[in-house]
Amino acid sequence: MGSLGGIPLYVLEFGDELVYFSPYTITLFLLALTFTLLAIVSRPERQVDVAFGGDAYTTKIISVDEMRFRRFMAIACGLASMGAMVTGDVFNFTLFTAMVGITNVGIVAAVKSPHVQDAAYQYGLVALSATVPLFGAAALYAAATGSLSMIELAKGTLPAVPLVAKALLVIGVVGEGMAPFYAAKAEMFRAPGAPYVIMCSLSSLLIFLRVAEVVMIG
Amino acid sequence: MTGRIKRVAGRLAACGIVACGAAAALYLYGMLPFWAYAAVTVLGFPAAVVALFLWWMADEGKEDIPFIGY
Amino acid sequence: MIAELVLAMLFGLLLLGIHRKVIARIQRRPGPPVWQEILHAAKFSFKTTWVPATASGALFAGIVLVAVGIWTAAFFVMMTGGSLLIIFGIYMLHKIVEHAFGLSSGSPYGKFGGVRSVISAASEIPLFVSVAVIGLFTGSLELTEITAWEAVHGPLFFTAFPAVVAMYLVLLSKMPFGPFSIVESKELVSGYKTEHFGAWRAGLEVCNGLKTTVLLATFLLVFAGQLPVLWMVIGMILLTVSLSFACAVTPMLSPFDSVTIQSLVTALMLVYAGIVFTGVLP
Amino acid sequence: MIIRRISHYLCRYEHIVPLFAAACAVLFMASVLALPVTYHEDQLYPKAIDRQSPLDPYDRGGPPFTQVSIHAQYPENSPTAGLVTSYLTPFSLFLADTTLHLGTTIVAHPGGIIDEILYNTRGLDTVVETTILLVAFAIASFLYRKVR
Repeated sequence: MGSLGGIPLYVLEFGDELVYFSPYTITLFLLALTFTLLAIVSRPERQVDVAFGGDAYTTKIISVDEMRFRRFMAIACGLASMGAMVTGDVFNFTLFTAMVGITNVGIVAAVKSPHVQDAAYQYGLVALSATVPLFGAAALYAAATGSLSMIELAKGTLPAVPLVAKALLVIGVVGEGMAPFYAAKAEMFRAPGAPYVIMCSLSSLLIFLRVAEVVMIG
Repeated sequence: MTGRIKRVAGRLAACGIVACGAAAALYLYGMLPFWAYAAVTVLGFPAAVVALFLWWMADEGKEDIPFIGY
Repeated sequence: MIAELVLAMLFGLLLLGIHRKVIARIQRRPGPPVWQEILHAAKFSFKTTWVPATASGALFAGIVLVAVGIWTAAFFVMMTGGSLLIIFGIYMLHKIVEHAFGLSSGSPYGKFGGVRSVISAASEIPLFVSVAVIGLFTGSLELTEITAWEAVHGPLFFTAFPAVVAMYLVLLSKMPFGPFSIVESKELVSGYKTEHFGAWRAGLEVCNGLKTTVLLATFLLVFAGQLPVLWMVIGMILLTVSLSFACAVTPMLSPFDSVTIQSLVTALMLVYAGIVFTGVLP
Repeated sequence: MIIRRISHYLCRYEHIVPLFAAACAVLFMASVLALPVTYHEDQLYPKAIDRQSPLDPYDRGGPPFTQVSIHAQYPENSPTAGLVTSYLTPFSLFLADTTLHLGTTIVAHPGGIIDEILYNTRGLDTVVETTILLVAFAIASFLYRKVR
């Protein structure tokens, strides 16, 4: 199972870490780029709340300070997911994934609603503890195969990656991205500020899509 | 106001359609690699479609708040 | 390929129309004509359009372009026999499109639609497990190589039947009016689509048409192999009708129940993938 | 019904942490059962530890700013591979020359070696790690200012 996401079209060299653009990674990369650009150019929406028992409604307005900080976090999140999409190195991928987890908390950390902050806190705990299996998996990859480069792993000449390492990698990504246990994330998405909140869900879906490729090689 | 958006949308639709058509023709005659043709279409087709719809009937209403109940 | 693109879009909308008609007939209603969805798209494209005062403008408009764009890309990948991973990656990213549609307007209904769409992201995980199973069987995820494998070994439909079931559930969760379509449930007005009217909605309809064609065609390509175009069309219509039956006779689940069922399916698929992994690969 | 009970449990976000913890615990137990994992001898970045060095345990051998031979994945991409100790700033170099214990303080001041695994060959990792730190500090400082 050599080239799952297609043949690498272009390989960018960062010393020992190759960044490769196969049709799959380039698609994911471009999507991350598109949404990051959208987060940069769009202003936050004003969330409408209906006042109970009447026709009145209120809109929530995000202050400029809060908007600036959240936009910064959204851009950081976008950059981290772009990096995670194209990197060709397992350890580097786990680092970018950990960064996605942190920026996801940052995006909603500025929201005033206590409900959202509670959910973000729970999510933060999970994201924090998920780094243990995540980096543990990278260490197992290195110890069992002697290499961290996905391109080398995909060649099939190295020893097979132990199933445990793959499972640890997946659960680490699941913890960072909260892929199936979406309850906490769904609560976080009630926060106003659509362009930034979307980066949360986009980044976690993207890292999940990428880890699907990573575990299938090697 | 009405005229401006309509004009922009019209131009965008025209550009999109011309780009898609040109890319398809060039690809057919083998003057454009497939990936470039696909990229142009993926970018141009949505722009052309939505701009065309907007050009038909854009911006004649005033901005309104979202629907909040019956 | 432009002509195919437009045809695929129209055919997808027609399939959605057939879907509505069949559901209506099963429920003993007359139902709309089968070309209703095409008329819908045409009608919306002539409507007066603007951006709501509370919306996040660039996102509100940009997401329509993204929606059409990603499915155009998926169509290209399918037609050229590219990687199955890309198609299903795009399929998963359709969640983000729904999410952005819902949240960008500021409307409370749209927001709930978007939040539900995020909750139900769990429904896409069976997909990846079944993709992995297909990869284990055929040794590749390129559509051309999968169809070539099937030409030799017979269709995957019989070889990997549990994967077919899982994938069918995934298709079902994307069809409107199904048991898993919690994002389009009627208590949310129109869910994530509530505030996208006029040209924006027409763009969304274009995206829906393309999406339906691409998903059904990919399902057939993967599990039945390369068929002649006529058989492909007939197969897609039959598939739609079977999906309509499933949608018509099942009630909609509550959001978290729907997620739980799909997670359980994922667990079953993981077990199956484990069996295949130990059985097929020595 | 069992499905309804599961979904009632899942829909509270307070339950996410115990759920994740349980999943991790199960997996860790599985990984203990899967031991031993064979150690591949032909490693990238092999280590030779010199206990006598003031830079211990970070010493990779060779004088600072000078190349030593290490085993890189793509040696052709990194002609400066092995310039490990070039992370030392002149101040760190001075400390290393005069004291015996820089290895214990080396991570604690700017210019020290940031992480054991981060060779010059894995520069992108260094960048990402420090970026993670930066982002974490940004969040913390923002929250701090907001509370005040």
